[in-house]
Amino acid sequence: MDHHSLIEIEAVSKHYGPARDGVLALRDVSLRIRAGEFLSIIGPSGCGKSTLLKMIGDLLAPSAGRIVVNGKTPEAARRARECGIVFQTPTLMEWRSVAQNIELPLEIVGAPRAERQQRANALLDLIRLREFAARFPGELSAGMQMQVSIARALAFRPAILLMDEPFGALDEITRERLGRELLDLWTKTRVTIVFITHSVPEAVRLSDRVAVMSPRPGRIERVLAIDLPRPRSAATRDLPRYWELLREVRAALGLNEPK
Amino acid sequence: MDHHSLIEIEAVSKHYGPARDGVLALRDVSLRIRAGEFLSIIGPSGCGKSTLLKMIGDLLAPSAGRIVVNGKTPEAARRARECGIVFQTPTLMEWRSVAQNIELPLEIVGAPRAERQQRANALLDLIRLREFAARFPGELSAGMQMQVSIARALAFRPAILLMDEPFGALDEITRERLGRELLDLWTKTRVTIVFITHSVPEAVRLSDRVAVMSPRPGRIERVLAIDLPRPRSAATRDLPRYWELLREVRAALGLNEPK
Amino acid sequence: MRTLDWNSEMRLPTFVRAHIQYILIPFALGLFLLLWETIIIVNRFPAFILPTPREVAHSFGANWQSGIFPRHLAITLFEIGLGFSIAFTFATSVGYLLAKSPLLEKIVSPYLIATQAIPIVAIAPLIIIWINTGSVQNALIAALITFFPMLVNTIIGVRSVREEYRALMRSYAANRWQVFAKLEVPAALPIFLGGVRVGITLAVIGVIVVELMWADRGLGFLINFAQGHLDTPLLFATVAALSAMAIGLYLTVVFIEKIILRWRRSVQ
Amino acid sequence: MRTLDWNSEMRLPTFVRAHIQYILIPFALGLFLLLWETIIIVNRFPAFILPTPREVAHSFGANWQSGIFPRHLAITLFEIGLGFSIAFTFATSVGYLLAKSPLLEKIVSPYLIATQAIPIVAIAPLIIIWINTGSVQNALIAALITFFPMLVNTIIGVRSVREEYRALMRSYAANRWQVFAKLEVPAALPIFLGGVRVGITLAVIGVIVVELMWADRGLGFLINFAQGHLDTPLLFATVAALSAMAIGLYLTVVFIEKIILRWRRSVQ
Amino acid sequence: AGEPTPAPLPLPPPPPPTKAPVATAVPTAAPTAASNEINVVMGYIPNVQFAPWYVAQSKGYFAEAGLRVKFNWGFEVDGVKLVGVNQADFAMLGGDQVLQAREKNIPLVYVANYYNGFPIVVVSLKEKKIEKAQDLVGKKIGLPAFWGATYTGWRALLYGANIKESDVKTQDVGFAQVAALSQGVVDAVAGYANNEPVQLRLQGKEVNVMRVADYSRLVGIGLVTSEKMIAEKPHVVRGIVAALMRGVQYSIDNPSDALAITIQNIPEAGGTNLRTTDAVLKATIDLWKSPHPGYVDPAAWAASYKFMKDAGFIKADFDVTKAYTNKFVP
Ligand SMILES: Nc1ncnc2c1ncn2[C@@H]1O[C@H](COP(=O)(O)OP(=O)(O)OP(=O)(O)O)[C@@H](O)[C@H]1O
Ligand SMILES: Nc1ncnc2c1ncn2[C@@H]1O[C@H](COP(=O)(O)OP(=O)(O)OP(=O)(O)O)[C@@H](O)[C@H]1O
Ligand SMILES: [Mg+2]
Ligand SMILES: [Mg+2]
Repeated sequence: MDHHSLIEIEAVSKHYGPARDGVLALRDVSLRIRAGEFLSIIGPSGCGKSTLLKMIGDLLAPSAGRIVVNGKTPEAARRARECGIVFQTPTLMEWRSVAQNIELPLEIVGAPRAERQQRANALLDLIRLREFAARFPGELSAGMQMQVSIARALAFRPAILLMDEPFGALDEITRERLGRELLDLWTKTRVTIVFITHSVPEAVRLSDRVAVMSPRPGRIERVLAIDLPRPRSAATRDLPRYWELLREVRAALGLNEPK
Repeated sequence: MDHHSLIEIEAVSKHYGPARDGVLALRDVSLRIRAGEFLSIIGPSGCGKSTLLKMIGDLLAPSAGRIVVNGKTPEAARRARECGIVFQTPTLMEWRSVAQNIELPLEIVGAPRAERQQRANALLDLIRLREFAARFPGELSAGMQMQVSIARALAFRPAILLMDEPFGALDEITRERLGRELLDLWTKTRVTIVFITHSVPEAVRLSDRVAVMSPRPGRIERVLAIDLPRPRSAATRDLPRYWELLREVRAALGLNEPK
Repeated sequence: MRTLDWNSEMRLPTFVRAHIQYILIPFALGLFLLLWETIIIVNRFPAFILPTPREVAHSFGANWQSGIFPRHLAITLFEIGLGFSIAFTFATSVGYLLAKSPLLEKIVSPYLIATQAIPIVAIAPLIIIWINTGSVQNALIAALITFFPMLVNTIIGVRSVREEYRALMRSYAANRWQVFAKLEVPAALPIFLGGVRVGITLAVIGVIVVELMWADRGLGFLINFAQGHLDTPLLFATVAALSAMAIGLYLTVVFIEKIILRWRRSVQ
Repeated sequence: MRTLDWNSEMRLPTFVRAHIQYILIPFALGLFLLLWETIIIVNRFPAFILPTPREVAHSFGANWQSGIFPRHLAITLFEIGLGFSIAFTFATSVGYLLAKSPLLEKIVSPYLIATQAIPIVAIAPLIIIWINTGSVQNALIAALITFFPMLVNTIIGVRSVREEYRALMRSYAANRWQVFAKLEVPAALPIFLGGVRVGITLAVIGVIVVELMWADRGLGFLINFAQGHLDTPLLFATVAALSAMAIGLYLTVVFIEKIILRWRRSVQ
Repeated sequence: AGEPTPAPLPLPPPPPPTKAPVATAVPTAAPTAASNEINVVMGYIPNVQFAPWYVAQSKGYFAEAGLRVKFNWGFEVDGVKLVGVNQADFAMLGGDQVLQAREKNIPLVYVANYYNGFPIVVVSLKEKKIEKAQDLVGKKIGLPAFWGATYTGWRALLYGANIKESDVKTQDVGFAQVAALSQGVVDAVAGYANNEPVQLRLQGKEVNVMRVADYSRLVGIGLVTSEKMIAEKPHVVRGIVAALMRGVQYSIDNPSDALAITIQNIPEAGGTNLRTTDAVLKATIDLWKSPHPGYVDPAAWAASYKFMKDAGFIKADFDVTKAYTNKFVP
């Protein structure tokens, strides 16, 4: 066994609902994610990406197969608070202000009030929504809500970040800025990131490896190593290898043209 | 006055909440949308795109300014069922099956059952989710839900389609396929489409014009005519003009590099 | 999401867990009867204070066979059914109006609440003079107490309908009836049915209270009569019948709820 | 979204619309009093059947000044407060447990429903023998009827918490208390408070019913006394006081609701 | 349902008019529709103590007088009000109720006596040795309410025996008098002569019974109507009083027949309750027995009035003689 793999997914299947009538979402998926790795998952809608992420985070149990997170069962890992999750929908508590939503995980960890506020402010600055600190989620646009939910996941400095299409609802500028911030954070803290996205360039730009999934019932079709030099910057896009990888990922996805 | 403009937005502002404490979402926005036009709106998160769309659809009232839809007030236009709306979130009724959700607008229009079912099946084929017809929205992935909500908006053949980031949650293949289907539909029926997106290539590929908005409080920064030949196809991307326009839109958005 | 329920009662095999109620419910019933017997033995209560379950069962059997029980039961059931129907109709229609118009709610609700606070005993002569007595009247008065929880839950249910759904219906220019039938009813149902659970239970006690007051028929009368004759076994048999009725009606509502809210299960 | 409310009562200027209740509520009250007087005039009811509002007000004034009213009112208020508190505590704690465990609900709910169907009159002897009579006991018995709507709405409220929120809390490995305090309480509040509205109203009538039965103090006693002495104006004054109390308590709940659920307004 | 075989057992009896939740009769029928139907508010639930009514009904005594009588069950006080506004024609009420009504200008008139003497008693277990009124001092007495006939009777007892209210502890025990007494919650309870003592005896308890009638001349329960009725339809009053008195006499003379007729009307009173019904009937017969059935001595009315006044039940002065008449008594 690879001693560096932090997350091990072995022959995992997931079947929703009753045996006869349900949906087979994932079939026999195996994947190892190394400690400190930035792994992107990309695949068609409904192929089981979110399902896989939830199973790593112990929010769903596999129907078959085994998942190990940092040497523990997903449940033990969850209880040890190894994973921070960004859900595909913002999932903000509508009765809490924006700042309070960001503070929520810190409250649960038991961080002192001063630290919570300071951290929330720092994160609000990061997503440039400081002036919305006291507003309720219902007063934000969809993209703003998603950013708050990203900030919330960052609040609590987990060892593993599971991010389900975090930038899907964002415009390109914000998307790139937050991507840079994420890389920055990753470089500094060597957090392990599992990142679901529909954007091939984004996957290539950010990741160490890209896992490409097949349509439902999902399987891992290919895992591509992104051997672009770090740190990545705007200049990365000038490398021919970048374009090559883009094309490779697109090909793996079954997309015809390079762009 | 331009006699061909179907939707006229004149000096519209929108202020949410109390005068003192609220949010100014839109300031002094003017825009004319011609009959049969495919207009994309692009702009940073929180700039008021959804707000503008809702005002056209008479789901919100402007704080100042005037909107005319097909010669009527937005309210009259709504009552005449001129607009079909795809909301930014799927907004499927969780107690209705997928097929029933698609049939909802037809039920309200009073279409006979047979027609409803036939239309729902056709649309389910379009989004390739026929096998999910009898399932409930909670059993779909986020992207699948969004596709159902697009199908629902198409069910009832309105004169104007207001689409708020309909493809945001979709993978590239589905996105392109549905984009092609949409253009197809548009070509055949000459429906007027107002299309919000965060994807510059998508906006350029699909539209007659692209309206670029500034950050909140939103204004229309520039309106670019996309003078690419129709019908558009994969080959459109080979035209230098396509890349030029891409660059122009990106510049208008304040994005530095062309790719 | 099955595994989300980390309060799932026990770590038992699925089969046992799925059927455990069939063991535990009779067990709880047995425990209850045992407790009852124990109380009698410890306190040395004579039958006219607290009869044994066996005495109660015997009285029930005897009065059932003599036809006394079925007759009164039928009357009370009829009154409950009628009272509940009246209350249901009123609660849903008025509740809907009030949910839609906060102004109307402000104006009307004090009067509705007042009806809840007036003991019927206090206005009995007026009731008798105006509407007379009889089964229909009993039902009407029972409806007075029955409607309120349904009214409140109708209001809360209708107000809980998500704004996005309303926007959707509005974009279709759905008329009021369509908004009501296709959106508000299904969306408000889970909350509304909670009101029905309470309402159906209050209908039982409401009818009994009225029957206790002036009826010469029905289980309320029978309670009164048994009390007057210190026939405590009959009293308890009647109370047991009442309880069984209330439980039965409640479970019926829960059952209907299960059917109507099927979609909820499939989501989780 | 203000304009979404296309049932907004009238197309009046905003100022008038915002303050129209201050015109309409006294108007409705006036109408009510007028109706009352008319009924008396038309039916020629003597005061011992239905006194005029003026006679009632006079009786109220006289008994207030003599100190009779304040004394009984204070006792009843105390009993209502105590009864409601007991019911609240029980309903929230047991309701929460039952919400979390459908199995427990299946086992326990028949017994809880049975308590709702038993007329207190029927078990009065047991109550007197076991727990005696007195303010605390009255409150306890009133709590029996008060708790049920709160219990049901607690269950429905807790069960209505969206699964995504639970997943979120679970991902933080939040403990039970945190899930309860930070998620379930705020999420269930809108529904739960509906139960409180009904509960507080039932607490009033519950206490009165018990006081009518055997108390020598409180507004229930006063009703009984007035009835025994054919003092119908006093009877109606007491009923009016009761109604006012119920309305006041209800509006207090609504007010608290408004404060707690502030976030709802800001969204719409 | 109920076969009328009078069992020759020692029997348990049922109770008479008390207060709230149990209660009295109430009339139905709009006065117009009921022009030839006579509504009587019975003041309690259906019970063997109304045997004379059932007898008069089934033996056709009412019909002979050209009357159709409808019994209404509900609250006693409501009977006062309903007859007071002519919504009901007659009610069964105690003399105390009539006096209280007259004070409020409710024009009721007591036209025939039904229970000779006030039917309230104070019952205690024999071992408590409470035999005369003075023995009550310092004891705790359970009352069903602090108003109504039982309370009035209780006060009349204290008044007649010259005992201060404050010398005796009282507790409102609602309808649970028998239970409260037998379980020792109180030392004695006030109740109806044909109810609580009968039931306690049926439960095998030995009891002492202290009759209010021995200490006071309060007027017992009787038939009451309105002044309007007397003025407009005296023949109806006369007819109903006569028929009722025949019923009373028949019940006294043929108790087993009366029992059978009652059970025909109230099947519940038979079956498991037959013993009780029979014992109550026997105790009630004692209350019916009178040297001059239906008649009340004006002196008793004067004494009642004086007591009610002294005890504070009534405050205003009025003419007692208007509260009753013996002219319809056969
Ligand atoms: N209900 C509301 N109450 C108060 N403020 C609101 C409300 N809805 C939107 N806003 C504010 O209006 C502004 C514009 O919101 P809108 O949803 O139109 O943005 P958008 O352009 O659609 O953004 P996105 O791309 O993130 O969807 C935002 O700043 C938001 O905070
Ligand atoms: N709660 C559920 N009950 C039943 N089936 C479900 C449920 N959740 C997901 N599924 C099914 O499982 C499959 C995978 O869903 P999942 O949400 O993991 O897809 P995804 O890859 O995240 O898609 P998307 O890109 O659209 O978010 C889908 O076919 C869906 O229909
Ligand atoms: Mg997903
Ligand atoms: Mg938007």
